[in-house]
Amino acid sequence: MILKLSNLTKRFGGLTAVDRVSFDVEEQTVMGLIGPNGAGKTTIFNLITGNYKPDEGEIVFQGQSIGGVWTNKIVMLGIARTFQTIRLFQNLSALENVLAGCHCRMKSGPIGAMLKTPGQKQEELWALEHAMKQLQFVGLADRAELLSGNLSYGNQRLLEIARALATNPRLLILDEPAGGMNEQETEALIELIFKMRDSGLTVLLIEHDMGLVMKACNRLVVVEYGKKIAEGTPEEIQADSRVIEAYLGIDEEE
Amino acid sequence: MEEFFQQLTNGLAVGGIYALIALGYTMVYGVLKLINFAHGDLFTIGAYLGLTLLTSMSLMDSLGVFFGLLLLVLMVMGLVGLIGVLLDQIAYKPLRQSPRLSAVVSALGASIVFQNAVMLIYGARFQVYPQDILPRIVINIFGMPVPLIRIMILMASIFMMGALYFFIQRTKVGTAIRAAAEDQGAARLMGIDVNRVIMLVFLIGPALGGAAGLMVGLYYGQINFTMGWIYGLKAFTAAILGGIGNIPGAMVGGILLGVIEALGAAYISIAWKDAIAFFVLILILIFRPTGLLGERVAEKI
Amino acid sequence: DTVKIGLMGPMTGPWASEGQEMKQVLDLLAEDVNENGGLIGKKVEIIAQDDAGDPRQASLAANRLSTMDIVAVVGTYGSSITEATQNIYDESQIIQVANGSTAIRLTEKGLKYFFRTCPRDDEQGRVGAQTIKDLGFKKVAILHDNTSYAKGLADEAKALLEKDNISIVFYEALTPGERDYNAILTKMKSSKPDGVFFTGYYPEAGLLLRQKSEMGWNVPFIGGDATNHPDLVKIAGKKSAEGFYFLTAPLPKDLDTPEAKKFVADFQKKYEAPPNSIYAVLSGDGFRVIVEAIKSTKSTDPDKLADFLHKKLTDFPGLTGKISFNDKGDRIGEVYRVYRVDGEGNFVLQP
Amino acid sequence: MKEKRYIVYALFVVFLLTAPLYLNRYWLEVLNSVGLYAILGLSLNIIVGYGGMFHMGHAAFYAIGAYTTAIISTSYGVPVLWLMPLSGLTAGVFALVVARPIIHLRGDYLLIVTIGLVEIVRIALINNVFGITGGANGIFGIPRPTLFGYKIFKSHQFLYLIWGCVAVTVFFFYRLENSRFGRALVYLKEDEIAAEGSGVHTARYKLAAFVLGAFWAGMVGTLFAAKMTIISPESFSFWESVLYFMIVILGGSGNIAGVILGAFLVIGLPEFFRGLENYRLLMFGAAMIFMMIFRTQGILPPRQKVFDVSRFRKGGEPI
Amino acid sequence: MLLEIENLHVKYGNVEVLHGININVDEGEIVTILGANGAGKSTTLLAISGLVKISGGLIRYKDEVLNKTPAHKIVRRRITQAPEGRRVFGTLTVAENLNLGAYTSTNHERTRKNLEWVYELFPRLKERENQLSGTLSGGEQQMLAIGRALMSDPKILLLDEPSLGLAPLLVRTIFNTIKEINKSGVTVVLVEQNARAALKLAHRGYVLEVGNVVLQDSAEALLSNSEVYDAYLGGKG
Ligand SMILES: Nc1ncnc2c1ncn2[C@@H]1O[C@H](COP(=O)(O)OP(=O)(O)OP(=O)(O)O)[C@@H](O)[C@H]1O
Ligand SMILES: Nc1ncnc2c1ncn2[C@@H]1O[C@H](COP(=O)(O)OP(=O)(O)OP(=O)(O)O)[C@@H](O)[C@H]1O
Ligand SMILES: [Mg+2]
Ligand SMILES: [Mg+2]
Repeated sequence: MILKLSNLTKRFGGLTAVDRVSFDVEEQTVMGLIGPNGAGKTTIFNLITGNYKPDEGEIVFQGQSIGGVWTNKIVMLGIARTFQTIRLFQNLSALENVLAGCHCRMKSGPIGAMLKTPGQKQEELWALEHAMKQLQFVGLADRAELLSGNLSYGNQRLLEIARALATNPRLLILDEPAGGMNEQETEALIELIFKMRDSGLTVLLIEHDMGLVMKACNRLVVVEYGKKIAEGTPEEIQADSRVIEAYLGIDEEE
Repeated sequence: MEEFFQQLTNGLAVGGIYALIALGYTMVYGVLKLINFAHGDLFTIGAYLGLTLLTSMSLMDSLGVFFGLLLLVLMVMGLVGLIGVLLDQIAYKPLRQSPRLSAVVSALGASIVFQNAVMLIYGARFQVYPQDILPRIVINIFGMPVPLIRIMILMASIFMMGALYFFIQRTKVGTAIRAAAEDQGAARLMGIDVNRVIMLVFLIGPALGGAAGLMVGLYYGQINFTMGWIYGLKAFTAAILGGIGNIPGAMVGGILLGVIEALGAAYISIAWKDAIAFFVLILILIFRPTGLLGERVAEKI
Repeated sequence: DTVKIGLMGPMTGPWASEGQEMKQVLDLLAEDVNENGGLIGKKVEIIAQDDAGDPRQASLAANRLSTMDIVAVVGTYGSSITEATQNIYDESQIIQVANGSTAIRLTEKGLKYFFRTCPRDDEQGRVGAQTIKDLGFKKVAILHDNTSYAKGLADEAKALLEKDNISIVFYEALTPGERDYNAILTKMKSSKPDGVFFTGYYPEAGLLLRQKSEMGWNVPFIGGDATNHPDLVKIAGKKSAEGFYFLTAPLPKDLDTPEAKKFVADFQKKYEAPPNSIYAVLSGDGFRVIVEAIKSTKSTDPDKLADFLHKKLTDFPGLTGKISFNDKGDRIGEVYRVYRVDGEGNFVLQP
Repeated sequence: MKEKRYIVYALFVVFLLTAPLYLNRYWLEVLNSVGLYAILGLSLNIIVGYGGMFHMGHAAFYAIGAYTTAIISTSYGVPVLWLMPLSGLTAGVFALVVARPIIHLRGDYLLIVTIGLVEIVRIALINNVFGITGGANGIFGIPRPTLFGYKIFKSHQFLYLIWGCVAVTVFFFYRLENSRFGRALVYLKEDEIAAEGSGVHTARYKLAAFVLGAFWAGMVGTLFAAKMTIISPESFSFWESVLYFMIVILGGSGNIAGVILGAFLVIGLPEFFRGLENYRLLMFGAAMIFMMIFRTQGILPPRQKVFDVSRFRKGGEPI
Repeated sequence: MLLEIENLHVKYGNVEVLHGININVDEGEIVTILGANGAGKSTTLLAISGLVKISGGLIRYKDEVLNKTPAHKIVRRRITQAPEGRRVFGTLTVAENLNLGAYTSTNHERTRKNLEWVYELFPRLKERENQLSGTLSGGEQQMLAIGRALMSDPKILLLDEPSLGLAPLLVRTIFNTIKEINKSGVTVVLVEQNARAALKLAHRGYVLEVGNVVLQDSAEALLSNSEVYDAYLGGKG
């Protein structure tokens, strides 16, 4: 078990966006988090990554409690994320974007940089190589020097994943990675997710594309109005009447 | 105790003027996210235009004090508003799509131009409004003599704030202004004529600044070409203190700044008065990072 | 070929009106010299440079002037601004005659080519303290504006008054350039002084007088020479200005020397207004002593000129009274007079 | 393309080295002024250009450095240039203390607070705080610097000293720009949340940028004090800070060459307008507006960074 | 012909992204534009709305050429767009956003009815009426963007990826709504990544590839076209 949420709660004013949610994520699996719009999924992610502080409850990552810890510290510990609305550094090249991810695995400071110590030089070389590896991994090596803002939407999503991977995470959190991708691109994304899982990563993702969710996830957690309403394998969830009512709806056709 | 209240009214009088200038600042900022450093100089221009109109047209004699003054205020506001629109078209419009700080530099340039243009046109010497245009009436409030004009300035600020607030928050055009402030492209898609909206804002904001300039001229009598810099800075401080972009915030910030200055001068040190005011500002911002009334919209991640 | 004389002054920035009037005065006087046959057979040329009232720009202006073949320079306004340029002129061996730089230390450095037509703060402080004593005040408020001139004057006066057991019940600095001094006046009033000595400049003095009378407080005010400006009355209004005392070098209109009379008339004719600023007139005196030195020595050699000004120039009839310099370059002799503003806004020389 | 740029740089260096041969003292002094402001601009560039923080109070740090030098050199007789690191340190520590509580402020709120900072410092200097700043008179009699036994007081000597410092600054800052530290600042300028999410401790980096910028500005303070031999509060007003700000933005925020060009424009241009007398500043202000309109990103905006990625390709093809 | 796009060219800076495309839309139709990421779909819609400058060709609405008409005037012709990326006014409340949707309308009764209808479609918006829309969840913002476009009573409705980020249940609602308003006489131009659903709904479709129209046909024909299938529907897996 790599991540354990227990009784996680977050309120915005009078609104309880996340209401005593608990679930575990097993090591080296793909876990899906689904639910209607505004159910609180992204908020749960923001709590895990330290962007919000939980009002109640606990988040334990690899045996360590991380509720309310600074985001950058959490990244250091091994959780990386992508954002629901893409947040790349638009005016920087794809490679520089990925170098951002390398940042937390480097040490040298301003003085080292000004003096160009051997350690610093070494480290810069390592970062470049590491970043290129990630670009290669997601298939963007030939776009390394393009401005990230000029990449197509699907490629921007991939680039965000590469940046997250560059932090050497244990747990990768993806918020609607297939949003704006067509079916073909989604297929490729599923392949990528498998590749990541097989390389030892654990993936936690939010997605509304049921094709992807059913194919890629080992387990699913369903939330509605901030509360967890179901948890299980994709097959179980697909058959859960409550989930059908609240989220999936009845397919008239097919 | 009596001295305390006396100082309080001193502070309110100064604060009322800060507030009036801050309203214009906040208005422009609210739409363009532009710190219009030339706003203080539009205030100066208002003071000078007021003097010119006053001495060349002898409005008071022909129309009486009330209507003469009203007409004067309207003319100054109109003219300064037009200058504001012109300023926007020349110095800011080409920079709409560029980094925000580029427009700040353009605004600083405009400030230099205005200040020196006033100096070249009117000369570097101090100019003086004719004395006793307004009847010097002193009212007794709880046994304390308060000149009527101070009350009028405060009332004018409060009235303008109210009107502006209603306009921005409650009318359709006001909503359109706020929408254009946030996303001009999307505002266009709603059918909002963004250029018109911005023009309107650059008419109102500077007009308020001009009105404040006129009031300072009428009240204190002495004006010069550099006066806008200090007042502009103070008003900017006031706007930030209240939460920039927020109309009641500008009012609260202005009044508060005036009072802090007066009380700081009275009970701590006159020479350190501005430092005290800035210190209080910093303290307030440490605890309320978006000012007293500024909205704290958490960025949705 | 001309004799070039530099003028360094604030042509832009907050003190621009001073610098611009200095230029008017020098232009007028130079014209006069040129019409009357010039100087040692050449015409005089005024080269003006803007120092914007800022030490760094002043040092650039001084460097620029010192590369322009000038014989001497007049200016500038403001002690710390002047100080930023002293070394530059000294190293270039250019005579500098400052007009509005009253800080004591400027002449304590032993610079050979530095002179000033304005008296020093200690001199004015002495006269100020004497005037206050003569007026019979026992409790005095002193207000300055934290410029080095006003602070210097205030400090001098304070020390002298305290020595004479006159109590200083209020001693503070205002921020120049503001409009509303009610808070300060309210505070000052509560210290109940017999009289107020304001050592700052006329714009603030005018506002103080005006706001003081609006408060219904009629304490007598005394000002230093920086309040000597007709705009003072315009700003304060005749009623509020009435009874205001100030110390200053005599105004040209109050001197019955032919030079002063001619100057006032010429200035009025050329610029359609009388000269306003006493410092501008003092810059005129700076120019005139330079001209006198060149004429008398028939030379533009800085050492000869400096020597002449230090030793040979005695009781030169200036636009602000008689001028002589001591070996430090300070103007010597009783310069200060006391003026009072009358009900018509006129500056009346007190006996 | 790249070569052309280096030719321009080389010509510029040659120009500076030979300037005393054909420029008179005045123009050398103008160059000195430009040089000082170039370093100040570069130090501010770390905060504004890379870090994207709205900082208009840089003169405060400059002042702290200059006064540290002035006070210690006049009262303890320490040679001026030795005081450079100490002045930098004082300014840096001051920045650390004052910036810490305000570093979380955003955009315009930070702007006014930094303006407040420079005003507070100026008012403190004018009021002769702790009785050591000399009030409005400032501090005079600061000794001339000596370097390797030579006393520096002539304009051309200062030219080499100041532009030498510019060169050192460029050398260090160029390395900084292309390092983890420099990149981190750019990330947080572009998108603070994404930077934080990539593991950048944004608050610490913002603070570090402030301290480093202040340290450098403090060192320039030493040069300024040594050059003027007298310093007074007028030289450290809010308007001064505005000048540095304009240098950075107008030249091209985030670009070293741009900032140096900015110093030439903002400080040099008014000198070219001297002949216009009273119209001098009017023209300057108008020039600011027009340059900004025609180059809305600054005259020389930063170029995209190039990394040597050829190693990662085989035979021209990406691996 | 209601809307006619002839030989349309659009540039961003120096880069041309539309190289002369032709698209026709008849009154009462649903037309869908398909294409890979970056093909220029959004650009086409923005060009129609007047939000990007046209560098060549023309856009005709009824008999009027719209090339130079400013965006806000195009809205007054009742051509409305729900743009890509939602672009709701974050500092305004949900209700204010919706009312701005009807900015050009002068019929208050009509506006009120539309508001009720939108709230009925998206009950979540009604719940959040007074919340600042910047704090809405991604999907809620998407609902708001669509609702806002519906408020204006359009003649032509341009929808750019309306289903993006919406839960399956709501995606269905959206598509049903499109069908419904189309029946009531509104012409719809639809850009969708969900090509299958879009083609099922639409009458005709265009396929865009790097700034050129490569295919145009009726929706059924496109659904059964093998190229389209390979590229957008099934993929190789
Ligand atoms: N800062 C905030 N202030 C107030 N309400 C908020 C804030 N952030 C989120 N909410 C509310 O909390 C609820 C949960 O939002 P969240 O973004 O977690 O939803 P979600 O499950 O990710 O939905 P979607 O699938 O649409 O992205 C929403 O109703 C939203 O309006
Ligand atoms: N503002 C812009 N500046 C420069 N290039 C742009 C801009 N907007 C879009 N582009 C480029 O124009 C091309 C077409 O973009 P457009 O957004 O129209 O594509 P799209 O078909 O809508 O793609 P998507 O499915 O990703 O939304 C892309 O290559 C894109 O990178
Ligand atoms: Mg979400
Ligand atoms: Mg698109």
